[in-house]
Amino acid sequence: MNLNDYLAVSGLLFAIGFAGVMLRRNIIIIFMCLELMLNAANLSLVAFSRFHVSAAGLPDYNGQMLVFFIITVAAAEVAVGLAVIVSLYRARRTTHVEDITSMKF
Amino acid sequence: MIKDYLPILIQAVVAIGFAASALVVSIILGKAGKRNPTKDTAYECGMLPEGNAQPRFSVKFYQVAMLFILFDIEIVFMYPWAVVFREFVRAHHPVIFWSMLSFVSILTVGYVYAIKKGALDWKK
Amino acid sequence: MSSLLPWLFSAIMLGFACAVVLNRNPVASALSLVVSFLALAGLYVSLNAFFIGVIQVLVYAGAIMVLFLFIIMLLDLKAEERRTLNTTATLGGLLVAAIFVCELFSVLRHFHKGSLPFPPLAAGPLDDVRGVGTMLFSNYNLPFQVIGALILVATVGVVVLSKRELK
Amino acid sequence: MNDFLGIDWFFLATSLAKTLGIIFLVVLPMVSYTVYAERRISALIQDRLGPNRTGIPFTNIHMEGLGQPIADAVKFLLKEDLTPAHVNTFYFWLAPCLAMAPSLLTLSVIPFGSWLFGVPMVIANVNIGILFVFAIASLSVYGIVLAGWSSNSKYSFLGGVRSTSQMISYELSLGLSVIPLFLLLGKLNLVDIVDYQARNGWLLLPLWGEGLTLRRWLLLIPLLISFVVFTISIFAETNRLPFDLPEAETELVAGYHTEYSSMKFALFFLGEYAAMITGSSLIVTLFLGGWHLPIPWWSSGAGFHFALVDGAAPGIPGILGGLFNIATFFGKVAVLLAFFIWVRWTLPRFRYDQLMRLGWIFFFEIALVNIFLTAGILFYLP
Repeated sequence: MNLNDYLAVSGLLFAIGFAGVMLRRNIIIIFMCLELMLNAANLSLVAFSRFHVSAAGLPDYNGQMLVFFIITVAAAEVAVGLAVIVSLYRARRTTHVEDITSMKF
Repeated sequence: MIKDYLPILIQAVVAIGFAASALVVSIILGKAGKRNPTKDTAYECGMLPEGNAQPRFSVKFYQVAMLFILFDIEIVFMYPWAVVFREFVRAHHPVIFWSMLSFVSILTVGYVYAIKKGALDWKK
Repeated sequence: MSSLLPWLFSAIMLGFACAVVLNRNPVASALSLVVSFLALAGLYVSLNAFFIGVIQVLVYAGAIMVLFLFIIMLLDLKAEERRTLNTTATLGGLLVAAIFVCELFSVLRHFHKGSLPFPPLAAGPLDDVRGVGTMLFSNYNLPFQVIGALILVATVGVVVLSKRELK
Repeated sequence: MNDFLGIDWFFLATSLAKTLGIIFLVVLPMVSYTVYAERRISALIQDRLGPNRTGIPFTNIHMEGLGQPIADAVKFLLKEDLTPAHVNTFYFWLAPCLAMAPSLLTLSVIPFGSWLFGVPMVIANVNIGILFVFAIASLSVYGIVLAGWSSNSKYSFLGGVRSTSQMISYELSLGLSVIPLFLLLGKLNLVDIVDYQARNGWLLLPLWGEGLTLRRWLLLIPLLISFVVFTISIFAETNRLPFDLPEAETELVAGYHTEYSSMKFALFFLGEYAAMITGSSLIVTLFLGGWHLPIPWWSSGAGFHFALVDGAAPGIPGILGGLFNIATFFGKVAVLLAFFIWVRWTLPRFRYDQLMRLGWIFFFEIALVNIFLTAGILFYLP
């Protein structure tokens, strides 16, 4: 596979995640599709880090550093996001997005 | 190199194949007995099961899972640090020791907060 | 054979990503998300990013998805009963995604540098944990501390958000 | 050489042979005979006999019950495979495979010998050895969560959740306790770790080569602490006593595998013992010198050295040396398995809150302090 194929695959993954966020009504599934979109961005970053090879024959580690930071931030985001979802479920007894429309509980 | 990871793929296929084939062989060999209602109820030392099958488990369990993710990141940052530590020490860059010390002390503040707020004691 | 592996991994990844979106049962979609993360880790290995691939399995497939399964079991979500499928929203969503895909492929067709094969790397074992480590502690020291502060905030947030129930 | 090679048939054939050899000729017989050894040793401890009747069928030769594992295997295969009505069947059947596969997969990066017939005795010599082991170990949690959830019964659900949160808490101290090792060595590759220990003294026994320096003896204290924390966390990871609360008969009937019968239950059982073997081979590889045995040897090439039979010496040992290395590795693993079994039948069980407090507060703190102790020593004594 060359760089274009990796970018195409990561674009398709992003499209699937994006469609999932648009289509699904369950807040946890939306959160999972959000993770898919994040991983699609990671894949294209790693593909570019492999594409730019330095003179010494090493891949460009800046791309991999960014992916490393994205993974850690996404982990912290999932921890807090799911805590919010659980307290939302405790307050409104539903995870269906259409029932949670008013800002005031 | 990528060539070294091929055996891992082979081992994964063999491990999953072994587990699946063990189950298939046990289906073929084991005789399916006739089903009766008592066999189909959940096993609760002989008594009739009461209460719903999935009790609401306490908040502690998923709180532990969340704190696990956050401290798993701390471990993940420690591995590259451990690998390059002695190189940086030989190259007289003291930054590596103090930067990790400050990172871990920031996280220990969160850890102490979690303990003080009773997230990690299971006394009740 | 071994140059077909990246194609196999991407096919598995995209297939199970669709399974995440289309599955009725939340546990089934969580598990197909785990399989697509593992396939993505395989893709990273085929891109010589071994450390990132292992971290992907360790953090995503090993920690985050366990929390997802815990939350799904805690909230005890039955498989969604057949809610009325809101056709306009579904078509709208699919249309936007389709437009994005067409846009992507038209851009890639004009990106000729991308269709060349990858440039060769240095021979011999590539110790990319050392590469990431030296890069992390020479150029990225400040973001490293900022990530520490962010995780501190996340810890406090998690404890406060789930503590409210204990009262 | 950088991208995927064409088909390197010799490499594929040898790795397939090593994989099949390790899984079917070494680990599975070892698992079944560990079960047999556990029943005999526990009988010895409790002053009773244990299985010593099953020998060669239709004859009077009892062979001290050595046929017991084979009889158990046949029994597990022939038993009726009951899938109770109230379980969701797909995950009910998937859970045993998920519990079994990861413990077999982690064996691929552990070097069980130096060289044999010119082929390195490790299935996958990867640069991220130990991280790969922790990544796959964190996947084994899925088997237990799914078993508890899919059995749809109170006891197995609570057992599954409890066992999962115990395993993930001890994964933290498992990961943290090993870092002083890599601070010293600077490489994550398990094969390099064993070669280093072959030449410079085991980490817990720095008696030759570079091991005689003050720094290595000063580092013995943090390495001993990390050895103790690592071993106890391995106990907790494999749900062995004194950490087997999720399957405690008195409280949760049989924990997450209450509803399972015949082969599915056997897979959980084999998975636990395979995880025990993987855990003890990890301890042997990281701390006790892997396949190396310090027999003094004078060889013309390298003069007097303590590394009789090691792959790293100038001359790669012949077939005899290779086999000897493999035998020493599995001998050490067997000694550690006996230690596992001996601890199980002597120590009482932890209460759940003590268990979580030990994992989260004590081990986590000790491992962190231990890391900075080692870093300090290495910082001021380069």
